[in-house]
Amino acid sequence: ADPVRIAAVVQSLDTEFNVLWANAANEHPLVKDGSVKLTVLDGRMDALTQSNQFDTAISEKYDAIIFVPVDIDAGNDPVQRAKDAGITVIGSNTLISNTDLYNAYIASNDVEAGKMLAKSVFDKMGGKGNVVIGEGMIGQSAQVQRLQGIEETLKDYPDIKVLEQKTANWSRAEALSLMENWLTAHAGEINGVIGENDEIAIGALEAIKAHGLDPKTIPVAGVDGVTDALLAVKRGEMMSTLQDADAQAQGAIDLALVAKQPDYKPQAKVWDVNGGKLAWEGGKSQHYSVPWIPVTLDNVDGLLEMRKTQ
Amino acid sequence: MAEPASPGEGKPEQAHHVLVPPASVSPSAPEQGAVADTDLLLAATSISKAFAGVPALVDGRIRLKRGSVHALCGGNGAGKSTFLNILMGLHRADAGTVMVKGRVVHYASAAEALADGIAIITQELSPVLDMTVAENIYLGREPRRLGWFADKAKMEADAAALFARLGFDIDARVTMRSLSVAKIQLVEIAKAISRESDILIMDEPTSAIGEKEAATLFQAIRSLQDQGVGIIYVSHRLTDIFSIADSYTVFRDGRFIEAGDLADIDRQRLISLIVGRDLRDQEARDSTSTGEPMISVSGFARHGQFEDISLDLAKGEILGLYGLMGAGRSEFANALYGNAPKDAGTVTIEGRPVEIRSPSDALSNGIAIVTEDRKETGLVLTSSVSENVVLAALDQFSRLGLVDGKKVASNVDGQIARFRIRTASRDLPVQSLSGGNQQKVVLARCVETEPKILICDEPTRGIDEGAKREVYAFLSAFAAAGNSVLMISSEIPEILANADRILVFRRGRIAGELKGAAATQEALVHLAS
Amino acid sequence: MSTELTTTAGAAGARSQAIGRFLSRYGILLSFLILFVILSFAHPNFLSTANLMNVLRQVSINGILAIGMTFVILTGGIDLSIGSVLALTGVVAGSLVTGGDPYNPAIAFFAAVGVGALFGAVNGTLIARFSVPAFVVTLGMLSMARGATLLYSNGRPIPNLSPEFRWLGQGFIAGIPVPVIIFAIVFIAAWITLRYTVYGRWIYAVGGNVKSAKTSGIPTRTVIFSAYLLMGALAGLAGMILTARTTSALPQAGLGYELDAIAAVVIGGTSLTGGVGSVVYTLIGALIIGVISNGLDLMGVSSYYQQIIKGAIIVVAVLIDRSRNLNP
Amino acid sequence: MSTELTTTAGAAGARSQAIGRFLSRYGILLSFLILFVILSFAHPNFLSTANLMNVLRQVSINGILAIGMTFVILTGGIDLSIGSVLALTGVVAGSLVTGGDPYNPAIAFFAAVGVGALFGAVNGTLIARFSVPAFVVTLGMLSMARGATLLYSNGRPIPNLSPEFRWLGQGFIAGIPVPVIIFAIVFIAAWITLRYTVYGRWIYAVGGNVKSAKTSGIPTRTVIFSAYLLMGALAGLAGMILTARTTSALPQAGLGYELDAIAAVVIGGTSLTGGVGSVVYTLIGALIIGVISNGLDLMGVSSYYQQIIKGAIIVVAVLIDRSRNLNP
Ligand SMILES: Nc1ncnc2c1ncn2[C@@H]1O[C@H](COP(=O)(O)OP(=O)(O)OP(=O)(O)O)[C@@H](O)[C@H]1O
Ligand SMILES: Nc1ncnc2c1ncn2[C@@H]1O[C@H](COP(=O)(O)OP(=O)(O)OP(=O)(O)O)[C@@H](O)[C@H]1O
Ligand SMILES: [Mg+2]
Ligand SMILES: [Mg+2]
Repeated sequence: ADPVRIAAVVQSLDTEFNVLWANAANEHPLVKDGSVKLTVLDGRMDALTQSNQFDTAISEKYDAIIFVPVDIDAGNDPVQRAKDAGITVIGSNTLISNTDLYNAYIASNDVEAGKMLAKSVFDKMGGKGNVVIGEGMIGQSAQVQRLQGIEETLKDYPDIKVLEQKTANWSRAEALSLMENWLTAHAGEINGVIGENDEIAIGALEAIKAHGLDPKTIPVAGVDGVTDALLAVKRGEMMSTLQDADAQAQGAIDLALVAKQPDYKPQAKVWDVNGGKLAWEGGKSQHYSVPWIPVTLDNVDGLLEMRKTQ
Repeated sequence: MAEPASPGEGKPEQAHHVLVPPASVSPSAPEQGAVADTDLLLAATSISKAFAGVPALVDGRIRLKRGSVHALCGGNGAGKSTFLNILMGLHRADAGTVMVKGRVVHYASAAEALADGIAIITQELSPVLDMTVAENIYLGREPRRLGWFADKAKMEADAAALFARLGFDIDARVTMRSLSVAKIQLVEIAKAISRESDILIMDEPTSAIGEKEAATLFQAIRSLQDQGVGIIYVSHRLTDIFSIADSYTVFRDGRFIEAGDLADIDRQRLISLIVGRDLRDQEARDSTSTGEPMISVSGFARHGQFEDISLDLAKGEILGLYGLMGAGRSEFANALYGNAPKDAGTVTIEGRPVEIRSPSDALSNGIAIVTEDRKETGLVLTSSVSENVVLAALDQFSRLGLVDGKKVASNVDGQIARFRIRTASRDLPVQSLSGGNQQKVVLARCVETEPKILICDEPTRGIDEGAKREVYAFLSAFAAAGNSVLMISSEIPEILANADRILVFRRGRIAGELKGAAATQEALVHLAS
Repeated sequence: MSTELTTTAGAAGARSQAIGRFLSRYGILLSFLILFVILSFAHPNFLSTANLMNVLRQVSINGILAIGMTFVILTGGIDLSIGSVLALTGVVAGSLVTGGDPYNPAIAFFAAVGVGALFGAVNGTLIARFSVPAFVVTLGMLSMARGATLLYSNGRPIPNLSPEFRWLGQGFIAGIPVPVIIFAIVFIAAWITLRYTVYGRWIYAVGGNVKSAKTSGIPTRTVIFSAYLLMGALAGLAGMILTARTTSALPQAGLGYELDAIAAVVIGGTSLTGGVGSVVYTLIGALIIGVISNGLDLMGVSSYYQQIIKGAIIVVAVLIDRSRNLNP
Repeated sequence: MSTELTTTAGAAGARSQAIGRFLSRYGILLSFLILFVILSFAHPNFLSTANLMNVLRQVSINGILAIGMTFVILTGGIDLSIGSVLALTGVVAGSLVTGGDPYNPAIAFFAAVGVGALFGAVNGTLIARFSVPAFVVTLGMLSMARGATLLYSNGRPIPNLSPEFRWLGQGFIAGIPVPVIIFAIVFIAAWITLRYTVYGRWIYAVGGNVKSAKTSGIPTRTVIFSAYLLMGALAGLAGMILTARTTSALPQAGLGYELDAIAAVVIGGTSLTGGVGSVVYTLIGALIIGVISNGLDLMGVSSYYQQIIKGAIIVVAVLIDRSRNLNP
């Protein structure tokens, strides 16, 4: 039989997480053995580009589309179009506001990430003091939802004061300058740093070091578990939460395939049927939530090993 | 305002008896400022203008009558163009009053001047190169269809008719870019005339064209004159002035000096008014040619421009190239210099064959050129006078790639003095100099390269009588020192007076050679056409 | 004899000139056709109506921006602010059409175009009246308009836009996508304006030589101002379409769109110094850019190679066009 | 009476002229000083040595790029590819210094500058030799170099850079950050080159009027080529410093840096048409940009307002500078 054709419309292959996601997808056994033909389309962080790529994928009559939307609302309409064209659409990683349009979606809840992120920093600060927040690109679902999580957590920590809160556009270099300036503006007043992703957290971390401060005295945390973050955790300089790219990518492919052939047997390690933590439920359910993996000194070496192969 | 104008430089006592208070010269002077009579088209009094603090014009005046051709004379940098640009609303005067047809005006833009029936041919030709000739002529007043649309067909038809009437041989449908400087100037002339204005300002309209075209221009001017148009005519060719103008005004160093009727003044005195000192008639130079060959060119050709040009130039010789406009002299000169490609031809300098593919080849072989179009290929307008003067000779002014500022400064000052370049400072950008002074900068640049062979394409274009003498003197001294000059000129008197020998170009070929007594105006014109 | 020579020579000259003229006029079209043919062989569906409609729809937004940019660049200027202005007009229009009445398209249209024109007017005033370099003014505006967008939208997308409004981005008329129709109208209007109207002549004149334009009595400042005004209005139009296509108004929309628009103009052969060019070439430039992305996506070329190939094609396309200049 | 008028008017004229002359020479410096004074009042720590060092360190990368860009723009060109080239040189250099030997800084230096110069040479060749417009060539290169970067690094940061190497970005010499020292050296060298060397004169001449430059025997093509070569090399240098600062080589580094570099040059008053300008003004331009962000961050202005204010300041700064042109 000729291979199942799947198009993956991702946010941007300039960002490490998307790259890990794409690599993981290409590592899926059926993709490797050629029975699935996967095409990864780079959304260049532009909702319109993704919309265009959907049109292309639709006119190309792909069997299924896996979607990592740039924008939470702008994602709905392309999915609707694909659905109307009778194409299976599986969501992954980030969400669209109307998830009912998906045949199924597998993601890690960014609100939850925001909460874990904030909590880890606040607890390390002993529940009181001043934090600064480096934000992602304003308006993107990860930024919106992680911030929501952070704000909800803040309610439980009345003694935590937010000194500064500004976008670093997911960029390490921007976060670096931003943090340098904050450290001057609030010399000795900053007790904790929240980065909405690891890049921002690492930029802040470098600024702290460049300022001759001991990172261990100022808790810094980020999300995603990119390589530099894992290394920093290992050095005990920051905290991070790993977002399981393998699970989200390969899981999404499994869901796309099971939608075609109900008797399909999933391949991703994350499924309980393969000894993972996530319940497969025969591929019947519509929403799968991949658990976040807090990076700790115990698991960091293992993760770094794994990273080498990704 | 009847005070005697200041003598400026030159020996005062001699200057004083030369200068006559304007009132006694121009009969209508006493009424200046008062409500003017009906046939007084334009009256400007005590106009002044400074650029970035440097005065360009201190006291500019003019009184233009209906149906008169009024020559505005003055040396390079006297303030003529500045004055005219003010009349046209292209510059704003710092002070003074302009009265047009009895009404005091303060033009904020050329549009207002045009509306009042004033048109100008600016000294610096500035066409829209990528538009067609017709579009350029009707720029800003395009014939319209349905109110909005430009009527291209009518434009081209009208332009063609206009050229036919003026006797200019130009295709109205080609782009300006494809025209020679000369033709561009003709288009500017036609454009101004076609506006059918009451006041027509011509700032050196013949600087780029040959005698033949000048003649046609003069016919046009006369007929305009008969229609009662008042014309302000600026030129450094005094012959032209005496043949076309009826009254004159002289500026010097930005000041009004004198006005009057040309009938009451002779060439000698006009010159001394312009330059502020007496100039003896230039004595005819006797050939300094040594006979031993400097450069010989054979079989030069660039198809469509010129064909098998061969000539020998001896040491100490000044060889003139005469031809009608478009004869191909400039193209030949540029090809010889390596500035334009050639299809055939060989060069030997002092007996040894040389290959000149680029200007740097030419320079290293001791050839320098004063190009025809100083703005396009001569100067770096945005750079300073001193940078322009030494640009081609930087290697002489540098050690280990570092420019020796002192050496440059002293040399440049020398050149400024030698050619009487009028500029507030050697560090001013060249574009702030008057047209003639810009031309002098080009000459100075060539001298700095210490060439053996100097090609000058219209070298005295737009420079004043005084400076012309300096240039001629320089050229003959340069030749006398055993160097050679190839002098392209469309001014017959100039070429007759300065060339030892004259080659005449006709349609891209050498039509003949004239020297000594055989070289006369008639002979030149006959051979050229 | 002499005549012979001249004629033959003339002929030779004429021929090479003719080739030069052809290339100079159709060079970029040639490049486009070559590209088009290659792609249609490279992928079966490339020529399918569905896909060609996709391409046109995808091109329409950059196309509209590029047409405005052509006017600006013809006057010798540049506008870097269009990406941000587009986003701003998008959120403003979006915020007005979350309700559901049938007049929405009209409301959105006037809001978007109006806001765009307003910002264009500010650019135009600073550039034409206060002679601040266009690059600086519009770079500043790029930053200001983006800030205003985020402020206005609180940095959140505006969802739930009315279906009537979304029709502007997603609807069809006689099987042709609405954005394509709007694009076509803008293109034709611009083409007529530049080619046949007096205003068009003035745009070229101002860009070709502002001095002689002044001397000829053309209101140069007004002309320059008008170009930025028009650009702003068209950015608004594009913002409206984009919002209608993405079905929610995105504050971060239009990032870097200015470069694509300028690229379309320059690839078309309009010189950044002004005075030469045409919207026809701009259209071809925009099509080249659009076709490249579409074709490479169709063939599923990996995005890294895509960027390399895209860059190379752009350079080569123009290289073919410019090859007439090769001799010194 | 008329004389009165004259004199008064004349005086007024002269005065305004004088002011004009002053502004034309020191206008942008004035703007900078005003800004500087305001900020030092606005926030106590602004003038602290620590913060001034911050500013300089933050400016150094854009400053180095802007100096290269000054050369390019003086010749009448432009280079949009520097952001991508910077990223590429970063990952290449980074990939070579993951080990730990003391020669790392040297290796990285030669790798980064070499790769940068190589890409600059490609730009220069296409522009100078094949006369493809600089905008198109470098836009294409922007895309190609980015693709190459992502390809080379698989789109992922290269971690574990040696401490010796990171010293280039994070170290100090006599209390002055290494990047600032490198920047200072580059600046002085560029200043001397443009002001006192023959080559400098050539750059200005080529940008002012390429035909006249040619007539004067200047190897115009070589000069133009060299400007892009230099720009590439400096982009490499900046890439090396940035990588050393961010502690791992980031493939997505340098996005949009070209605009900041061009902005610094243009704010300084160098005209995009070439021939006029100076690295001193460029330095001021870069400082203005740097000081704005730093100051607004210090004052804790929110992202949204910060973008609006930043844009406004840039425009106003140049407006003050250009106010001499106000009269027609
Ligand atoms: N834009 C300018 N900036 C500075 N100085 C200027 C400017 N234009 C003219 N000048 C100065 O004003 C003086 C008069 O210039 P103008 O062009 O009026 O002389 P001119 O009489 O036309 O000379 P020419 O016969 O050579 O054309 C000159 O010294 C010139 O340097
Ligand atoms: N820049 C140009 N582009 C195209 N053709 C030109 C150009 N310059 C001159 N020509 C044409 O080349 C021929 C020679 O012109 P050229 O100016 O060299 O004549 P000339 O002998 O120098 O006369 P003059 O110098 O008085 O104009 C003419 O047909 C002219 O139209
Ligand atoms: Mg003059
Ligand atoms: Mg000539």
